[in-house]
Amino acid sequence: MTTVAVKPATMAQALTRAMRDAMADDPSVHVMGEDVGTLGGVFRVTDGLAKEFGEDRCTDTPLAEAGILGTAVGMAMYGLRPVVEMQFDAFAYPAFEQLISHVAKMRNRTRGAMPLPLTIRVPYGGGIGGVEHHSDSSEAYYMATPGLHVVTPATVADAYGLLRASIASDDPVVFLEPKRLYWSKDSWNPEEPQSVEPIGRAVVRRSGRSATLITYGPSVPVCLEAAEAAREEGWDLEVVDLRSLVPFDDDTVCASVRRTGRAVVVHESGGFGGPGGEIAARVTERCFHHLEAPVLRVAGFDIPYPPPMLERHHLPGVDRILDAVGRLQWEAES
Amino acid sequence: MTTVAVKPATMAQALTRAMRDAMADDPSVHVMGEDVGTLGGVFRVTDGLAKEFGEDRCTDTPLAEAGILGTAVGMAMYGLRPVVEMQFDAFAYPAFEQLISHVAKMRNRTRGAMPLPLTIRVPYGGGIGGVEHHSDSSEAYYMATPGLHVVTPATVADAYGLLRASIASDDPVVFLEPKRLYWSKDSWNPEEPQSVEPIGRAVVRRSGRSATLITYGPSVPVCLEAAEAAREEGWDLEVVDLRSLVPFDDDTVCASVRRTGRAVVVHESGGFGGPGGEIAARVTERCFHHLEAPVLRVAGFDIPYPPPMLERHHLPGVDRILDAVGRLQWEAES
Amino acid sequence: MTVMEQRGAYRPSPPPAWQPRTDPAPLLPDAEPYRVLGTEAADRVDPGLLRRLYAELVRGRRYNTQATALTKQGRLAVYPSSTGQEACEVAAALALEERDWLFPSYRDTLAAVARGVDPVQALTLLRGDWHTGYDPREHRVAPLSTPLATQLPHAVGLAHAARLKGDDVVALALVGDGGTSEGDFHEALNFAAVWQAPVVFLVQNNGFAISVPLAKQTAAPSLAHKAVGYGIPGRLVDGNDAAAVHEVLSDAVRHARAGGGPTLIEAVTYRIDAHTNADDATRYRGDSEVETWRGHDPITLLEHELTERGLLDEAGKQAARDAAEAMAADLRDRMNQDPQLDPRDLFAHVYAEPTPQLREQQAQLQAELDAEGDLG
Amino acid sequence: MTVMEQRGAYRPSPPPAWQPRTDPAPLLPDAEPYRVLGTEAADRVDPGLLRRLYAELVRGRRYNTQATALTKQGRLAVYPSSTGQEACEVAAALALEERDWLFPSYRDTLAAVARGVDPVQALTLLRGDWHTGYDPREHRVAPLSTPLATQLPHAVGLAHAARLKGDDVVALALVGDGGTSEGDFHEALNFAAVWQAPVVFLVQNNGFAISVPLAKQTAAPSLAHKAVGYGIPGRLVDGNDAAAVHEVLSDAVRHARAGGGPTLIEAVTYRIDAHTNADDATRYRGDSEVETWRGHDPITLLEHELTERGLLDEAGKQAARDAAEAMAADLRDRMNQDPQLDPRDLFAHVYAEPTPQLREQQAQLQAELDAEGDLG
Ligand SMILES: Cc1ncc(C[n+]2csc(CCOP(=O)(O)OP(=O)(O)O)c2C)c(N)n1
Ligand SMILES: Cc1ncc(C[n+]2csc(CCOP(=O)(O)OP(=O)(O)O)c2C)c(N)n1
Ligand SMILES: [Mg+2]
Ligand SMILES: [Mg+2]
Repeated sequence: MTTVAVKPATMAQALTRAMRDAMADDPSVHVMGEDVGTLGGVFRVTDGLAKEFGEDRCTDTPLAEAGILGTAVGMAMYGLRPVVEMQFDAFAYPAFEQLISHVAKMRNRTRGAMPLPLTIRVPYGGGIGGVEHHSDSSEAYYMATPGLHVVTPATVADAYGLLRASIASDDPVVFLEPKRLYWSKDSWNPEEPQSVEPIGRAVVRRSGRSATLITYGPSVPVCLEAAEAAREEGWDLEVVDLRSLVPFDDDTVCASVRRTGRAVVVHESGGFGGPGGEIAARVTERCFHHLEAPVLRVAGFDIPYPPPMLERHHLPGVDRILDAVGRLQWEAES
Repeated sequence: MTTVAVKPATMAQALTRAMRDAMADDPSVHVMGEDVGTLGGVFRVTDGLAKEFGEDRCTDTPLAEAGILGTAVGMAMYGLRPVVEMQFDAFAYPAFEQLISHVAKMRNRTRGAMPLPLTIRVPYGGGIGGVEHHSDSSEAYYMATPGLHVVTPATVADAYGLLRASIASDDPVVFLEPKRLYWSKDSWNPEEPQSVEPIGRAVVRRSGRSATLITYGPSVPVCLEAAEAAREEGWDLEVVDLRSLVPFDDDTVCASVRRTGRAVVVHESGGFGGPGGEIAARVTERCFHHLEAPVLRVAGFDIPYPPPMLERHHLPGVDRILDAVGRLQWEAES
Repeated sequence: MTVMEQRGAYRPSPPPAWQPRTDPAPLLPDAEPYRVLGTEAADRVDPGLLRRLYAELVRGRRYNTQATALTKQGRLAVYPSSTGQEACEVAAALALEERDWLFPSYRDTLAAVARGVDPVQALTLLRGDWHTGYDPREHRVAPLSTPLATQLPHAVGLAHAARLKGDDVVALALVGDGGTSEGDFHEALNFAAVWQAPVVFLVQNNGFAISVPLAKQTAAPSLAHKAVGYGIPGRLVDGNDAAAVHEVLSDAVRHARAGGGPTLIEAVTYRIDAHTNADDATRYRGDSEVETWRGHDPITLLEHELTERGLLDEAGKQAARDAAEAMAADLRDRMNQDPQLDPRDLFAHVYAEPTPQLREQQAQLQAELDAEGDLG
Repeated sequence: MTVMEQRGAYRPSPPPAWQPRTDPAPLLPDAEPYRVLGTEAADRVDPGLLRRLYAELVRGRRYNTQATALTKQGRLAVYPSSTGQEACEVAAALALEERDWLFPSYRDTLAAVARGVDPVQALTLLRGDWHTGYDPREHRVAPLSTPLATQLPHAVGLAHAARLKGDDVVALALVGDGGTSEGDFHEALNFAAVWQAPVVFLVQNNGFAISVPLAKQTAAPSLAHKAVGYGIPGRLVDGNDAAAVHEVLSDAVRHARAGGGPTLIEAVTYRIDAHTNADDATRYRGDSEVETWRGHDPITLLEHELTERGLLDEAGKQAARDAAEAMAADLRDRMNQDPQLDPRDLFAHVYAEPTPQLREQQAQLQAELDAEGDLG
């Protein structure tokens, strides 16, 4: 009997591997963006792709995000599968017209004749000490745009599986990569055949009976930590990782909330007009009579992302989550 | 005793008048945008301003929305009060980077040293038979951007008052003009001194005891109509017109919902990730124990805005609102 | 000892990295718009082509008048007419090979029609029917683009993709003078130039962006001069001279196909009608300007040429008119039938597979429709 | 009878509306970057200015090395160095009058410092402290702009506003070679030209946008050639020649102030350091290229000039170095103190008045801080 040495891999490595494998499997997959070629991206997520597949398959573009996405639309119209990297969340904004008015609408506009199999990778969120414009959580914009899938991994394995599924999707996918998890590690073996998660399924990361934490992306590890800490308080928290904001997995989320009767939505994005409102509202619509307390939200404040030295006050942490759990009207139960 | 002949005015006329009066009162107010000068705007909302104040005060810009908003930022930095017109909702998207990364953040970035007193007028919403890109409801994007005020009138008088207040505000205001109400009329006398509504106060447009319809902009008249129709079903509906999405008037909304115990949020914007989620979630957080039923939402479908010939199926109408009211678990009460 | 000799140690030399990357001179457009009709160059043009252009112009004009008439009858929601610009529209279609792609803007339904798209399908959007009425792959005509200039990067990407795949396909993208002010115009030209993509940009400078005249849009010597800033050739052409537009476009297409990269072409023309039927052009321009341009009508210019060279007689004119009338009659008839839209289409094509949420919404609408049906 | 005579009826004439709006020739940049140092033009430069530039360059270089050192000590979160580009940074500051405005990009803290902003305040952003450390109105320096090219329309708007108010204020906007690819660059130049706004655009072409070399950024003959597409003059200058940059900038500023409109200037320079301290430049460029450019160092070039003209001796050099060291020591000392941030600032400046929602959130944070305090 031999022990297989499973080297831990980082999320960044899993993402690289997903693109590499997709490019090897399908010659129509093209990676493009600022600094993705020679440099391998500012986060090195495209490292080695230009070398292995050539600059025509992994291309350093001119510095213009609308141009990057707009030309990718044209490439997809001709049958390619572009994988676009936006260098940082806030630098995707110049491409919003292309995104909203074309990427999201082309299939619908042409009654299905012209689908756009496009993946738009956006490193997002804070917690890395980034200066202004380098830590935005922009998922609310994408969620509010019908025609886009919005996917975000929280584990190394999901990073691989969900990115493969996104590239394979015949629809445009905004693939949100939690920056501060790029260097998170897991015992994930890139040489093993990898199961590819379908898009649209949430997963219960931790089972519990007292209340459900509904979360995604960078906040998943924080919620797991909070769930551990909550044991001391006598709460057994369930943690649901959404993985995909669009489509939304009502079934998994509502099954959990019906079981626990209480829920807190946790995300970094600003609370007002952020994803949590949608999530809380739809859970309430569907599980009202199972709820012992209103679905609460723990989110970033409704402010521009703060400078590094203040970001710890902004980011939802364990204490703030536990505080919200504490406000779930436990007395009402007894 | 003489009777004053009060000529009915349209919302478009009230908006024109608001800009005219603001320009007359304050030489730093400048109107700019595509076709706003000689033509008076494609909806004629800036009609006569270039003639009265000159082309330097009401300026036809080159055709570039990011440029319009970006130069307006610079003008505001020098102490002017630009009032920018975006020709249609979907044509504001090219300006999103300027909006999100500068307009919304400049005051905060400079710790208050560099406020941007800017008004961005955006004709929005459907129901006018407009072809693609001419009927988007884009308020979710603006709401999710801290640093912006988001205001939308539903009556002729509010159109005047809220636009005056927006132009007078020292903060950037996205002023959403419901296109299909441009030609709505009311007995509003432009020659009378007009009261100017402060930004941030919702108003109860119709009192009722059975349930609250929470709405804004183009859906206000629809909700009032629904409330009339509901009387036949024995429901006495209260209608709250939010007027300002940011800041949000929790007090007025929650007072109403606490009174009625039931609520439906109504808007044209797509439901998923739209304003209704936020509104339903915050009402539920604040009024949970007063609620007889979950706060429901009646919204546009989660689809790209449909072509004119299908838009009636998309837009929330009286029947769909009454249907939602009917699902507010009335049996539970008895 | 001269000053220069004293300065041996730091004799001026260009900064190490600097060298002109392209010679700008050949990129600059001619000082005057290029013209063929009425010049000796016309003699070199194939008479068959001239006759073909003529037939298409006559048909195109009739198409414009018919579509405008349809707005008055409530059969079209809105129509942005290309009356006066038919030479550009028609030449754009004819300069391309079948395998090439056309990227029209919202005003360019005529170019799509001239390329083979069924006029009813080309007008589907403007009728208030579905957003795009034709399958873009059938005639390789991208959907009409309403957000100005956004179609330009699409054309670049498609052309680039074709080249990467080894196909000798050229993309031709149309945009207006107003559209050149948008950032997307700039980004598209730059990407095209850097990638040496086989794409041709045709700017129809018709003098106005709705009410805004060119002088408020740009201070450039000409729009074609923008080319030099991207390192690609700029051409200036009389947009009402069908033979000239066709020649300049064909040259650019050939150049692109041969791997020579993109070209920017400015066609100087004029929008004879208002911006759309909903617009009131008298608010921003005088009749005399319109009249002057009527004297430079693309059909008249070509008719003169053909007539004087004995290539067109009354019978020929009549044949062209008859063909145009037949097209118009057919268009009128078919546009007078109410389109049948299926509300279920609202949900069918948002994604390859409707999401669970869309299925719920579709069921809701279906229930409403059923209820209506029960009542009706 | 000649062909032309036969064609009397339609003798070619330009389309009615067309006339070149500007003569392109004077807008085109010189073929070679303009240089002063080491040429006879240097003799015309005021020795006082040369000495002033020299002192600023030496101080600027020291500022760059000090800031880079501070990143290694964890005192700066990130530093995008302008080592090698000091001539541009310094000349940009010196070419302006006090009432003028400077619009720096994220790399241009040195220009802000040279204009009078306290170095500690200029570095506040990069320290991880508040986003902008200085009051923009104090020295008329806009906040450092990170989203590339977005500051350019701001500069245009400000310059335009000043002109409308009757103030003879000029705005100078800085941008990189990479930033010229953004749509905002295009839109800003076009607005500036149409409005004839008193604004000057200085592109520091330092060869790279992070890892992407200029050849992948543009195919233009030079970036200065982009000017002609907007109808404004383009100037090309050796960006390491402080006297040349200063002269070209001063000319453009004067021209703008006199109502002559905007100018686009490309300064050819080189980024000697990596993109930022976090970047590994060996991944995309070789040492030899860097070495070549070190031979064209802006300080050395100016030092030669001054020395050979007898305007600088060892004592003068030492004085410049001493002043630079004093600045660096002060910077180091003050950067070694931990900045005191108030978490309440998170809510104080989002709006003129915090919304009710922000007040609630502030109270929540305050309660948390109080609880922490209780524990601590
Ligand atoms: C991004 C964007 N902004 C604004 C509009 C509204 N709009 C439609 S047509 C038009 C003028 C277009 O002028 P031009 O590009 O010269 O084309 P033309 O109408 O003359 O064919 C405008 C402003 C739009 N369609 N897209
Ligand atoms: C809109 C936008 N996109 C991307 C970035 C990320 N980014 C920061 S610096 C840089 C390269 C800038 O190159 P250049 O304009 O030449 O300026 P330089 O760094 O050489 O001074 C990039 C891509 C950004 N800051 N803004
Ligand atoms: Mg035009
Ligand atoms: Mg650079």
